[in-house]
Amino acid sequence: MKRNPLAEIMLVLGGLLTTAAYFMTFFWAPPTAYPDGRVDFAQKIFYFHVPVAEASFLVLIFTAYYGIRFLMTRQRIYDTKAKIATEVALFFVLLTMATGILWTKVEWGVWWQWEPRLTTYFILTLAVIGYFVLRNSTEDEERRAVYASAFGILVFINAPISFFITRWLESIHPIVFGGGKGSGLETTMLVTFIIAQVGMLMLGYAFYQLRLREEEFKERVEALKIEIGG
Amino acid sequence: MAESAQANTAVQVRDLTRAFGVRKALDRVSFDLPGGAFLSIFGPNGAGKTTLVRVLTTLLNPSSGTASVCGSDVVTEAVQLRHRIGLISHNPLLYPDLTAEENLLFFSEMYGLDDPKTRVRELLESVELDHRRLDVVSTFSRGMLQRLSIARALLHRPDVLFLDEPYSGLDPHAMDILDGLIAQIRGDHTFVMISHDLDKGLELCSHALILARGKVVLFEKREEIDVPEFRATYRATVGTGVA
Amino acid sequence: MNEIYSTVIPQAPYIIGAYGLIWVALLGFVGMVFNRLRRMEKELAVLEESLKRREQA
Amino acid sequence: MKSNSWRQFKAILRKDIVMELRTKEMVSSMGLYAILTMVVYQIALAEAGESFDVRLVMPGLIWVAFIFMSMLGLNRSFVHEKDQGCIEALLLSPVDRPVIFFAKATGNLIFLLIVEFLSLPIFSFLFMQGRAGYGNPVWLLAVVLFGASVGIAAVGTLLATMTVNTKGKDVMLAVLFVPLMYPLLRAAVGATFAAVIGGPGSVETFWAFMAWVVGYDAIMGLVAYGLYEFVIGV
Repeated sequence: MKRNPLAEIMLVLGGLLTTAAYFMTFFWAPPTAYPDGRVDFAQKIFYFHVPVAEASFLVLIFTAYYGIRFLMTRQRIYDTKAKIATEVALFFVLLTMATGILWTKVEWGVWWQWEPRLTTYFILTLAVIGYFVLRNSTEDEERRAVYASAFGILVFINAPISFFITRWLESIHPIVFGGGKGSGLETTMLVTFIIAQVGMLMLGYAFYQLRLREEEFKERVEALKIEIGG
Repeated sequence: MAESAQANTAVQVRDLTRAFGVRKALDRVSFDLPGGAFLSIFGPNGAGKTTLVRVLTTLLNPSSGTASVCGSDVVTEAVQLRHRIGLISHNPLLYPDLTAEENLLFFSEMYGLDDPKTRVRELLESVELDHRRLDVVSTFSRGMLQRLSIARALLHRPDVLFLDEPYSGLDPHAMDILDGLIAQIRGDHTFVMISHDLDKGLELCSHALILARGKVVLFEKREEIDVPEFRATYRATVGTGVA
Repeated sequence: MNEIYSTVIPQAPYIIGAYGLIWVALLGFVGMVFNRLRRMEKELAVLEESLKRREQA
Repeated sequence: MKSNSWRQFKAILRKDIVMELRTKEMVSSMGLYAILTMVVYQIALAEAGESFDVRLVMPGLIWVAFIFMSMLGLNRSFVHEKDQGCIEALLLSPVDRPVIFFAKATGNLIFLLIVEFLSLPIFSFLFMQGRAGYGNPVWLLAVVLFGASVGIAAVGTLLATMTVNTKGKDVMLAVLFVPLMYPLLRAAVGATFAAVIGGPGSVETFWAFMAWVVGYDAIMGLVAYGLYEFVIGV
């Protein structure tokens, strides 16, 4: 079994960076304020919520990419990779949802608001869950792989359409909480954010590699079982 | 058509492998079947019989190796190949809500036949279903369905006929009819049959193939087969179980 | 000062909740995968051993 | 070769229509379902009172009915292909896989439109009598119905081909279908709303929403067409 030390390095590095970002968030990055001068403490969620959200979108690219690769080559490894990518995406998507809901509660006073990002994200969450429900209810291995690949590609294409239509809808029905944010970030804030983002991507990569190793193990066990006695 | 079926090789299989991940449904299968032959494929459940037939009928692509039927490659010349093969399965593969005639006409259109009406009438007569041609297929008995499905398989005058356990679920009478029909068309077709029934398979075949765990255990001409020994080999494969 | 920071105390539980959640989830994921990897390694060892014994036999 | 594909397309479509005329399976179950939904809507709106303007929720209500109804029909459309293994016979014949996609999708589209155009007047008859009428010409509604149904049929045909081979077909189709349908439904409801309520600028809004519908149809239809060959082959 080829050991991939990069996964461990990334795991440690990602852990360090996100921890660093965690401290920087509270002790280094300056607090932002509401227009009336009160401190906007909830803004701190931003440093982790956004990196997780962006990581989830990035990982979904791999779902679609490996889905296409699988359909072209019919090599099971690509389906496995697509599946793992979607798993990691689901993990990030759920975290994004959870942190997003907490932020919404603080800033808008409600747990949920049918706002473009939230709406799109909700649909995306359902679609990603649907991906796994589809996998579980298809028995034949190859069929499962083909269906999952096709659905993964559809989800990947559908997500931006959902996003843009909700955005576009908002622009014709303006909502009270229009972004209203200060343009651009201060350098310290930006640095904190970037560190958190890079760390999160490294963690995402490490998760992906670790899961992949597990799947490779599983395949070897399966192969051995066949060899030993069918 | 008949001449080309008699020509040298009807089915050529070279190192055919069909794998998904570590599981190999077919493992380097190779054999040549001359035109006009009748091949019976035996093997336990999960030995790869169905996969083999599905690859040869272009429904599945091989992972590696090549296969050709009537000189057409299963991957690159799939469309030509499909014109020259027919399939008779234990499933009738007919639309139950269409009449016998509508079913055959539909498949004639799919094959782009020139004069579908005459061809369909002619076939219905030959399987003795002419009088029921306006009846919906769901009213047919098992034997009638099987006859109609033979007519369907012969519509486009294929050279090679694939039979996927055609005898399963047939009553003795329907079996006799099927025997008769096969005997009738035997001369100008090549047959590839999946069979669970050793006696039936050996009775019909000119060549026999035993598959186990995706591999060819034995491929022999009927004349060269020593039946008791063959039986023993077959029995041994059943124990090996599923690949 | 009090005025300015009046938002911090009521908002804090949510912020802490969010960060706590992320950390627990990340750790949970890593722990789970490592745990399964270890179990898989054991299973693999058992199989390889029995294969070796078979070959010797 | 091309004319052959056209012949095959017509044959599959004709077969589906003949079978539907004979069994009336899809249209009758979908139609019945639509009518039952309206009964449920009556219950849902029972306490809303006479002053409540049904037009505000009507676009949403009809699309809720249509989306669930279409899932019912899409499921049916593949069950009989699968039942006796007919799809295998179809795949054995020298037919290009996209032809099957187009023929099945067209058939589904036709059945959907029939039920939609039958149930919409019934909906108006039951809920809109004696109320303010439509704000815009009714043919705009026909445009949305057609536009959105194209997308439903295209994506639905692909998904139904998959889910017919899964455990729990019907539920599975809903799980996959609704998230993918979101943008289309949202635009369809918006367009329907603009058509029903009317008022200044509503026609522009209507066409803006229709642009979304058409865009979705084009993109997702193309992807569904591209993926179909893979999905039907296994």
